[in-house]
Amino acid sequence: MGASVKAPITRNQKWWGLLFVSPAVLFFAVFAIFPILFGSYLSLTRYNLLTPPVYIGFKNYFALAHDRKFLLSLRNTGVFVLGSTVPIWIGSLLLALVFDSKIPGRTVWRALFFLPVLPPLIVVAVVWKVILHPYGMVTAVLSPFTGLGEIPWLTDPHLSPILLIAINNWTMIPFFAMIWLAGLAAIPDELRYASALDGANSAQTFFLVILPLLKRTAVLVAALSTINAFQAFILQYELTPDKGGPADTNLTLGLLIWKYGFQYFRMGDAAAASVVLFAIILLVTLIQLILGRSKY
Amino acid sequence: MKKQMHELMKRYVLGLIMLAVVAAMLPAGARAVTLELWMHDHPPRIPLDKKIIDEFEKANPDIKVNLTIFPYSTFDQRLQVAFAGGQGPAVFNNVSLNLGQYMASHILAPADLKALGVSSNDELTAKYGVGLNGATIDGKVYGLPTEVSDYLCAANNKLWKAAGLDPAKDAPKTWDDMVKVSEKLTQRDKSGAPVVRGFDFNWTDPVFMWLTFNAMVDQAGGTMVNEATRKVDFDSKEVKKTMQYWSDWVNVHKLGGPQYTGSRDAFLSGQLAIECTVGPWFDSQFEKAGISYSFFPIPRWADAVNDRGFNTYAYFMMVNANADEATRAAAWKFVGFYASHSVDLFNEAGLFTTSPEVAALKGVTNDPVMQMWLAELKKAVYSPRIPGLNEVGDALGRARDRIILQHEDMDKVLSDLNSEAQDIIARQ
Amino acid sequence: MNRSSREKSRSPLARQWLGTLIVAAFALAFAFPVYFMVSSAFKAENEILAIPIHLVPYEFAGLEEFRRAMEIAPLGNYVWNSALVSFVNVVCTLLLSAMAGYGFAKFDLPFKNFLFFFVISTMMIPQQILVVPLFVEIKYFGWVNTYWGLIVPGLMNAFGVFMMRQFIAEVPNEIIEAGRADGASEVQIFVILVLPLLLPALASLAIIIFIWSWGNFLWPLVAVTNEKLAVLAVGITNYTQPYQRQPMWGAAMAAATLTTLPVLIVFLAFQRHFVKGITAAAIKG
Amino acid sequence: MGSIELKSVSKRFSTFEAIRSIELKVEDRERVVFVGPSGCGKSTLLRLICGIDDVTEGRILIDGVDVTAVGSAKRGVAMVFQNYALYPHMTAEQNMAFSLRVGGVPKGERKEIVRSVAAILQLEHLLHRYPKQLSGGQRQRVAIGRAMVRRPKAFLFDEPLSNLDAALRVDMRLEIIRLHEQLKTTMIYVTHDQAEAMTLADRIVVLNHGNIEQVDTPRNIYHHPANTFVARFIGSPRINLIEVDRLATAGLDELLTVAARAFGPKVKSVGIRPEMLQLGESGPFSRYCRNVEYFGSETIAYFEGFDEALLAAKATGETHFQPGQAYTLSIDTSGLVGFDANGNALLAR
Repeated sequence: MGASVKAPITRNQKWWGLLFVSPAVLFFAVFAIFPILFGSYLSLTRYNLLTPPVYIGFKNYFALAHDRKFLLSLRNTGVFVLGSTVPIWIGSLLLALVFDSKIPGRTVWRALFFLPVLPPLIVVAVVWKVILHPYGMVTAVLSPFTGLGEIPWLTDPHLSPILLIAINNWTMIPFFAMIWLAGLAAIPDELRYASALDGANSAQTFFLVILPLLKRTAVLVAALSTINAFQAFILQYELTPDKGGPADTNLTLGLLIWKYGFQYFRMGDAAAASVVLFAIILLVTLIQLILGRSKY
Repeated sequence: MKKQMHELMKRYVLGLIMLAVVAAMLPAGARAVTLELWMHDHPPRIPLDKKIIDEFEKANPDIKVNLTIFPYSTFDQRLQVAFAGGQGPAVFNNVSLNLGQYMASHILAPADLKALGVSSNDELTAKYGVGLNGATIDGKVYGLPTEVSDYLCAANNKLWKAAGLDPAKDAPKTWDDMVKVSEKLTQRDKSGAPVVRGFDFNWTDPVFMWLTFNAMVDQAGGTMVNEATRKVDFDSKEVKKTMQYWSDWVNVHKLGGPQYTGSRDAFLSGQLAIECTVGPWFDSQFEKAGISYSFFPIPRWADAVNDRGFNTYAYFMMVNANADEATRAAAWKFVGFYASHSVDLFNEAGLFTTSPEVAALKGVTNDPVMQMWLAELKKAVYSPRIPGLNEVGDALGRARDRIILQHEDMDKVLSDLNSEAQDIIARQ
Repeated sequence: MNRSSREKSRSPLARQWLGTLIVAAFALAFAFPVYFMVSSAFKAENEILAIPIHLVPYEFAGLEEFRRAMEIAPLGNYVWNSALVSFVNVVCTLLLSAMAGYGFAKFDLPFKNFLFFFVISTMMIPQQILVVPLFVEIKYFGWVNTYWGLIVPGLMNAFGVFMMRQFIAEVPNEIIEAGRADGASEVQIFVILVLPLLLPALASLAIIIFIWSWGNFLWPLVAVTNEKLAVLAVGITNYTQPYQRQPMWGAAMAAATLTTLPVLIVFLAFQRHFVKGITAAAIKG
Repeated sequence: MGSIELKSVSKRFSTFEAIRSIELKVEDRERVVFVGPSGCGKSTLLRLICGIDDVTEGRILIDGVDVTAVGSAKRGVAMVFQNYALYPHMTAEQNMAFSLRVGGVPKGERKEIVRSVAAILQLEHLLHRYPKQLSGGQRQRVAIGRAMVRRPKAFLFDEPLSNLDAALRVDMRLEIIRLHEQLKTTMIYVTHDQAEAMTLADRIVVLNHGNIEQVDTPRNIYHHPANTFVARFIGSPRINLIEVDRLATAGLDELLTVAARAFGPKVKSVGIRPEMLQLGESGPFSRYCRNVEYFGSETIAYFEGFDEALLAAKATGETHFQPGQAYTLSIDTSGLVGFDANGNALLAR
């Protein structure tokens, strides 16, 4: 920061600079920093939006610790995060390697592979709702093996969390593969030649040369996918019965915040849950950034 | 000449001042009011809404009514967020199940008897019928009914006949009968999965946990949530009995379950032979689907303590307490006007409102189904009108799924539920 | 550099065939649901869940499902609102980001490092966490269910400031100094001299912001409950519930296709920019 | 030991023919430089020898063994890349030891080998550093060290000095020659810089459009270029090529006679190295000076030519030229080269 060479400044121009940055600074003050502080305050109140907030100290946090929904949502979020981080890291890297190979029509195959990145997540949810219809195509395709004419994909407490992870990974894997591919493209070919010349086989080249060089990309992928997974909301909102069901097995923290806030109108609890989520995300990001520090 | 001019000017100025004063006084008496009216979507009712509004605007040129229709599925949510955001409409149609929440949030304005043209609550009841009770809390009326509803069971005649049954004779009277009849009606494929089911519960929305599950507990003599004392009791033998019945329905008898699409849709598409969250108000849908049907009352426990079917519910047209006084008065005037069209609502939209005029209609007095339905309605009670109803309902739905789908220990789940519901209600 | 040489192969042809087969299989598997969505938008309702799957519409329905979608819900409103929100978002983000980026890169303003950190730190705040307090905030502004409430909180993105500052730092100071020497005002320097140099970066940023804004779901869901103000992303959920007790998957797929179309066009037209933009935006975490 | 033989080697990239049926033999311990303009195929040829790219046709023999189908690692050659291609996440030591590591050489032995190589290159004090922490010249030495560790039969250098500044380049040139003398290994060196080629090579291979134009010692290449392309490419400033038709009109009858006598009737043009064009006392050949470059030890003057090309003359630093002034020039005809209509050199009779 600030290392760039600066134009000579007169006092007058100083104020011009301030003028240029002030709309943005003002905006973020009002619509980002203030809400965070305000939300922290709200988390210490009981507030239903209709009667003025009442300060109650940390009671909301204690209540959350006892709230089955909240504990369940922590567990569900954990499951979702596990399912949509490690498999995504490995899957997207492997597919990036597959799509990095030079074959005829590569750009077309790549474009097809990237297609799932395009529809907004809510559209993804809507499309999969049809594909996973109890009498839909997946049921039909599998019926020779299952012998079933109807499978409750999204209303089954064991199947649906897995399927939501799968759907999420379907759109996120190409996205992260895109990032891996950008990382791979940034590695000079000479290093691969040099490694081959040095007698390394392709596995050795990959693990000893390529992978270490993808470390920054890896940190990026890890951090982004984790933050993303912690915020799981749209798929659970649209694809599960009663928004988070069955048996609240898909009630994630993000969804619960929305329910507290806009179904039960308990803004205090919603704000407290938000603060908890923020703390978790910050912590995880921090850990990843520290682990990802590079010395070369 | 100059003096004349001066005089003229003086008069002119005086005239202007007079005009200004009059202009300033005028709106105080007859300022135009615009009422925002929010209704949920019910296609047969929409033309009537427009007709009533036209009539009302003609009769009250100083009041304008601005109608917005919302999809049924998101109506509650939108209404609540609008109020929460301080943008609630002046007049709105609201379901009885929300009453507790809205009361606690001080959204509802008590009836303006003057604007409604009556002098007492009794007079109001005489005019609009007993349906009013659902919106009466602590002696104050908070809305006029636009739809009072209760459930009957409908049988698909064709499917019954195919199973060798006759709805007139074989209709189940008890829940135990319901199992037997359903087993006869169920057609299964090779894998044993039902292709056609007999009866199934309506699993789609936690609200049915109140309207049906709650009612079955009530039949057995239990009370899950006491509306007056806010006491919670999910750990009772009545709840366990009901839960066991629902669980056996899915896991022992394998007659249905939450994995199936909504029971109403299943009935309309011929996959379900009995559907029990319908009533005569659903006739048009049956006809549209080309289904020949017969109604029979909701079964009871063989040892029922209370002789009631499922819970009743109603839509009330209500007024925003946060609107200004003039708007509230105009709003109640409109609500009275709208609700007085009870005969139109019944004839054109199939919505029953308990008014004496409707009760006296030939179509009601001569119709055996209507009589059956009215008899059930008289016995039925409302689900508890408490704040936090939807949150407790969600918890109940989760408990149900834990027991039925995840096969957890019922005692443990219900005692969890009990403490959770206690917490929820205590925090309101 | 020729990439074919990256991996040596002793039987190049067989290897290439195998590679192509694997790549094609993955590409088609990933693309299929999207293809299914688009093809279903042109199928008759009863064909969508038909078994076996109709890979192409047996009975091409034309725009029938789109027409039905407009009949069921105010699809036109949704499209207009989405377009409006995205447009305003893109324009404002570009302008304010470029301004702020210019200020931070080329001026020595008081508390510069603090202010820059202040702005950049907001990149760390996930939207999910802001929703509740922001809603309460706009409620106090009286903005619930208004275009103000829908649009204003999403107007800016700290990532834009970050990206613009990086790019503007590369702009030679001599250009600005020459402008001052020639007597141009500060605004003229910014608009006439600096902005044109940023066009490629602005294009990438515009794509990112557009895609983000077009698909944004959570905020429009809570900020607006009035159908007239609903955006496409939220409105589309209306199609997954039965309408008058009839499922309407065709209309849902039509609306889904419509919602994806602008992103698809941007992708096809600016594939390079798109991938660059997306990967650049990824750094935003 | 380390001879390299190319037998009608061709390389096509889809439709583009990068290398056209090249025949070449590099002797053991020889220092050969491939030189040519960019796109001539010199780097491609190196990559074919190294095994990075596969030949389309032809065979490559190293030490008399056909290695056309052998992987790059097993050909026993080492390559130093233009951008060094050091592994950025490894220290200098790890970089140099990498081939030993993947080859399964025990740690202690590795260390020893790397130390001994580092000693030759004076890299001992830099072994623990990452490439990022090294200067350009140091990186270059590490890259060479990495190649040396493998004890290859031949070193291949791909424009290794092009990323260094001028002074360092001269140092490194000497360093490479010193190394070669010490290691006595075959060396192929690719450059586009003719001066580098002249100073480094035992033999120079001049390439153009995928063809070998000439293979010979620097001296022969300079004095007896095989064709106009080689004549123009080697030597700075460029050789003056004059069509013989112009000589008569310019009053250079004497030169015309010399050329005709030396090269016969087929001669179409003659080449005159700038150092053979000198200030004359008097004579018929008078030209206006257009431009002067003063280098201290020498002066190069450009004179009005016979067509758009200027005539370059190289003189000692003391010689004074004044642009715009006419000078009488004399030509030393002893080093004259003649070319036929196709640009091929004609043998002096």
